[in-house]
Amino acid sequence: MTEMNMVQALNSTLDLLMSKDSSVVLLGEDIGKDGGVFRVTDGLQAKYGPERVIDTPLVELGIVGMAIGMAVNGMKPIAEIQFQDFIYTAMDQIINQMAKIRYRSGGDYTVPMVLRTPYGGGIKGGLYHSQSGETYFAHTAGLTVVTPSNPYDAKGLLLSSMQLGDPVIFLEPKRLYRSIKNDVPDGEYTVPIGEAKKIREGNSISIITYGSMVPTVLSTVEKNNVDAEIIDLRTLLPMDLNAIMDTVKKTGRVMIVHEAPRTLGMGAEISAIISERAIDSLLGPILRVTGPDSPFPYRMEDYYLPNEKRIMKAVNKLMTFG
Amino acid sequence: MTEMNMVQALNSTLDLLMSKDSSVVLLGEDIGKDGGVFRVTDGLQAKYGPERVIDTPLVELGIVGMAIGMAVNGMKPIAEIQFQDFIYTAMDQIINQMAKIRYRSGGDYTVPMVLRTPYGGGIKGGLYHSQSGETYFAHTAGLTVVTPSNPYDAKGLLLSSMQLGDPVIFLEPKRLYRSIKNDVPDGEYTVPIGEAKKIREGNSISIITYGSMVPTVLSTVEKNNVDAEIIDLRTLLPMDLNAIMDTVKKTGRVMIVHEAPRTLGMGAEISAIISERAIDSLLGPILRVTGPDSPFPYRMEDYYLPNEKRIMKAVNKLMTFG
Amino acid sequence: MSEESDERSKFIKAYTAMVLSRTLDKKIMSAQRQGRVGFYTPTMGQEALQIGASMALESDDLIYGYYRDVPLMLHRGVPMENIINQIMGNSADEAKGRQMPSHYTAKAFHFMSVQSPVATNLPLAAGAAYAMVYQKKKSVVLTTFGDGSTSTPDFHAAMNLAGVFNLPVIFLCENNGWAISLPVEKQTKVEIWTKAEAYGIRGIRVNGNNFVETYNAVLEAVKRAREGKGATLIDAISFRMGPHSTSDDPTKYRSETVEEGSEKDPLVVTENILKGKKYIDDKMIDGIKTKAQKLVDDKFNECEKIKPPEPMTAFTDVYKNMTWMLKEEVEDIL
Amino acid sequence: MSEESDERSKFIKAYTAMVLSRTLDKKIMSAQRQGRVGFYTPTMGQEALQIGASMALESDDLIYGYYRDVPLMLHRGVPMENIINQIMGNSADEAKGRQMPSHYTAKAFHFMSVQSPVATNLPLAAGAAYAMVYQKKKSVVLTTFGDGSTSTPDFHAAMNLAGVFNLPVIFLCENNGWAISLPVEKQTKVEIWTKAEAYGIRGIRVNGNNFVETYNAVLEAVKRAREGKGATLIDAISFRMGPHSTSDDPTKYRSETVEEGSEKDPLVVTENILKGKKYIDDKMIDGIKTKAQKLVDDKFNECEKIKPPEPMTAFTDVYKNMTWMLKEEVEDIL
Ligand SMILES: Cc1ncc(C[n+]2csc(CCOP(=O)(O)OP(=O)(O)O)c2C)c(N)n1
Ligand SMILES: Cc1ncc(C[n+]2csc(CCOP(=O)(O)OP(=O)(O)O)c2C)c(N)n1
Ligand SMILES: [Mg+2]
Ligand SMILES: [Mg+2]
Repeated sequence: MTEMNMVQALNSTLDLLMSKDSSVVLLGEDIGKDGGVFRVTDGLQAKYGPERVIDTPLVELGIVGMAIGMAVNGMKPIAEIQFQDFIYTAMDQIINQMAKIRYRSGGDYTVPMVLRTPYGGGIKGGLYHSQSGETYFAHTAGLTVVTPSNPYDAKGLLLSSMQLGDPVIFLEPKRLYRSIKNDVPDGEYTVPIGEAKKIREGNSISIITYGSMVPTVLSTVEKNNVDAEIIDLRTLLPMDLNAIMDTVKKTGRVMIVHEAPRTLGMGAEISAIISERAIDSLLGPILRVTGPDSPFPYRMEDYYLPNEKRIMKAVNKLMTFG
Repeated sequence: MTEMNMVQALNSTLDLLMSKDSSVVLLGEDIGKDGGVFRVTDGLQAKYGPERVIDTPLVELGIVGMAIGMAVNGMKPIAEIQFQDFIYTAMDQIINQMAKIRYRSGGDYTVPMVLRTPYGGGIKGGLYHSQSGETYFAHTAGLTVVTPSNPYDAKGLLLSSMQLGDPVIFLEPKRLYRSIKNDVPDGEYTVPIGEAKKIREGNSISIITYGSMVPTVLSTVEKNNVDAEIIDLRTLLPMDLNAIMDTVKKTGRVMIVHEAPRTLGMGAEISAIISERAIDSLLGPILRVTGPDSPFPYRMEDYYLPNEKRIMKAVNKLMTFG
Repeated sequence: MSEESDERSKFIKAYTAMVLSRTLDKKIMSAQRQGRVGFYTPTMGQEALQIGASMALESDDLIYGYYRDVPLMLHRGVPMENIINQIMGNSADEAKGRQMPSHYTAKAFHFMSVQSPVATNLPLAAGAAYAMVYQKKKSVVLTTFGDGSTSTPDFHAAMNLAGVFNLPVIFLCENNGWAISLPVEKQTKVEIWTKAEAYGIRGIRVNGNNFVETYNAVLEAVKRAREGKGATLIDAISFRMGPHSTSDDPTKYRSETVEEGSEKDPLVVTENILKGKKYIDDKMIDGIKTKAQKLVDDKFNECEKIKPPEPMTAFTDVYKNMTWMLKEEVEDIL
Repeated sequence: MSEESDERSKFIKAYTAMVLSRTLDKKIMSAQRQGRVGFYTPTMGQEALQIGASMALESDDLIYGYYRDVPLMLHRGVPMENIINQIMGNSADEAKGRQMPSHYTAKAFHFMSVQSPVATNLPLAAGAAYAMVYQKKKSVVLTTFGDGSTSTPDFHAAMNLAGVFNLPVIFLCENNGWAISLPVEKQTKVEIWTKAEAYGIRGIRVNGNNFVETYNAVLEAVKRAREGKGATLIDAISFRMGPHSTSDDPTKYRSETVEEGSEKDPLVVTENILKGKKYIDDKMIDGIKTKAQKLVDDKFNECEKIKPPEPMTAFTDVYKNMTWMLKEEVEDIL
């Protein structure tokens, strides 16, 4: 057990993976000497050499495409996209290659790889260093999408992702990189893909959230003494249906919190899943507290991100419904 | 008034637009001499010359990027992506440029352009000539997304799109290109962006759909004598909130039909909109009949597309709920 | 075996594959017109360059090919059934009837499954080549694409990566002069082989209608790649004798074509080479063609009888383990 | 005015803009360390090439620049407030405080708003150039980007389009030798100017630390573009004197740097050129620097007092007309 932040947890997990299996390689921009712009790969090139911690030219589709070619041929690449905002130049490789190779080859070829990328706001990054694009991935069959909300889960999810045998989009909430510390076991363990975590028991209301918004939701609920159950999804594709259904049936009041834009954000799917199969259990509307349907602003970013005030407004609306 | 199919309607509308305004140009792959692989631009290069009907090299991001540069500088480009499946190589230009220029320039620069592309299955196109990727666009603030279900709307929506002053993703259901004929007025008219159309009155159940699935839904309902109200959304971003609310409040039973995969398909957002604000009006669950969460198969495509059987199963489930 | 008889048997094998491929090509084209096949991208005109390339490869070299690579596959030994079953999308298809015709997979022959978005196989080829070097394997990677594909982002990415990482890849541009309706002169202002220089890799042009010339060029490229001397871009000039695909109407945009059987037809070029070397005579040619026709007809008929895939196969292999959503959806569908 | 005095005033204007830019650069860097500015990408080292380029342009030529183009903007006449307000993201910022620092917009000066994804301005520049030709305007388009940006899909697309359509674009590669931590030698195997050949456009290399050399090269490129002779790629070799950005720690990856005031510093190079021509002496230099410092300090203090944007401005200009969803969301937020 060592107390560490998410950057440290990821860094030590990469180290662990590389030390155990020589087919694990890392590739991305500035991940070598520089150690990555967020230092997640710090020290690894010095330890494992430039053939295993590969500084690539500035071409995201090349990073993804090369990683796919490696994965198909017996390696286990972990590729990094410097900011999720820049992943769209590789979108065709992700949607049309990475996600479809197992299917289109009749199962002959598989793509066991992890594509890591920091996402989300809160670091004064403006339009192009703050995006939460999880919908683009979670809508894409063939991908698996995970996002940890703390160092422990970051390590466990990364270890699970590497065992999955299919491509994983690993979304790292950059705002939480250094703001939370956990006790993280030194050896191997897994946080199973597809399993949400109930991070708080409650009876009156269910708040479903994930990634960057987890601490905000938790502190809001505790500060305001809300009798809320909080579900941290952890995996966005496929979501944990049972966890969602259980909490909905228990409380009958549901809200979803994420910072991605509302329209077709994860909240839409969660809401639809619920009203498809548990409409009877509902005591009120299904509410969403999300980022607005606009690009992400620089100076006014505090207005963009869901916060205590907005979460409590929705809690109160739900609790007084009817 | 002339009776025409959707290809003819689009072709004649492009002709009309070009004849009236010399700042309108077309660009894309094989749109010139060849007239487009679906013949939507047939004859236009012969009429307006290669400077206005521009055959581009094989590079979707170049097509989109060039069109943006034109639009910012006083032209009104209409760009074609040969199949929607190939648009992802231009995704960064669409998400990070096209959709964000007005916002990021403080309103200084605008992008009045239309990006046309055929989408959807039913033509035996397999994985890469059948995709319905509307979610990727409808989740992107800054874009406007439309899809006609018949020749009349195709013309009216295209004329409206060109007047909007903002970038429009114009999704053409290729399966309906030649299968439906309408009387189409010869002159100008508009189908307003953001307005759905109630294409059938009904009292017992509301079916919300759009684009390629409209004829399937309509014929299923008529054949089976379902007392269903059918809403053709026509605009996917922004959706017509009033049309949705009105029909939900009227019938209390809602289902959504589209061929895109279910998870985070348009149905998710429609469902969430409803359970956010009209949960009281619901007499049953909100059901989705959609394409499955898998790539699009070739030989078995009939199993992929929503059909009468699946629609009726949902209708019956809804009608007997409770 | 003497060197000459070695060459003779190689060349006859090449010619035989070429005839087989041409025969199959025409068979599928006519079957498509009869409604027995849904779609097809013919390969007529590109046989010599592909077979020349295939001759230069070892069986464990990797191929990241594209939708016109039937001659290459046949020469490499991929059973004709593999190709026909793919085109039929039947239950014997290696990819389970999921892909549109012309999107082949042949894992036993290290032939990666073909995608539609052009040139997006190239970055994968770079990654595969990296893997070969990393794993200390001697295999090289051949990747194929058309002239139009050189305009794509993926071409640029892969070429630069191959240069920077000095990868054992052979970029074989099957330059048939057209990208559907766009002639190569409008695709780019320069000759394609010259683009190699922009990435610090070797570029050469060959007459793709001459299988010997292509063979020698690819052999040299393979040798260099295996010796750690990096990638080569080969611009193999040929032509598209047929339409782009069965959906295409080339009369809309193209006036000249190369007639089958004319002096420019790569099959005729090949016959002349083999005749010149006295490896073959008209009688043998007839024999090879007759045999090919019978083989193609028989195989085609056999494959046509194979039943379609089970509906369920439309939904497997999305992941190793089917998601709960898909399970639910499939239950609703079937 | 005599030709010499014409040149003299041009050169002094260039030098003055250079000093102003350097002074502002250092001011912002130190303000950032004091927490008064959130982020910044310094331009130190790239002043001469940018100002040389700006000198060659007419006021109605278009610029599709990138995040380091402060010297160019200042020389072109963009008021310093525009730049400082952008960096502050205050209510006077032309882009309403929406963008991260270093993402400028100056419409009156035909300076397109800067995006972050590198090189994605290049295809827009091609489209803008097409529009100029189509509208029979004489304007040309200058687009700028770094050496790292040549690896991107967008570079490839734009260069090829410029070649195929013979567009009046000048591609100015501000080759500072680094893409964050990646040296240009690892970015690509060749010299960047040679990449032009792959697209059939003209490519040249210049010493970007010499503003006269860059000016002449860009002038020639502009002339050719205006005459319909097509695009040019200019590889302007300079260096990044500072870190990549205020978030970057170059000691992690880089040993040598160019010290300010050394013979290689483009400001010193420029002083020597002007001194050689007797256009300027040490006293004038002092005067220019003192004036610049005062101007920068004053402007910075002024701009710092400007209040932040109204919260509402975070949500306008997404569309011409706000969507109902956003209206609802904004109501909830504010
Ligand atoms: C990214 C992408 N855009 C468009 C298409 C549609 N398309 C299919 S083949 C083709 C032309 C390809 O030309 P070329 O690369 O020369 O290969 P050829 O077909 O001539 O062998 C086009 C435009 C595609 N498959 N992929
Ligand atoms: C598409 C994309 N990928 C990654 C980044 C992150 N990033 C910002 S600047 C930069 C290096 C750019 O280097 P270069 O083009 O040489 O310009 P310079 O900063 O040296 O002026 C990188 C990788 C980005 N902005 N855009
Ligand atoms: Mg071709
Ligand atoms: Mg640089």
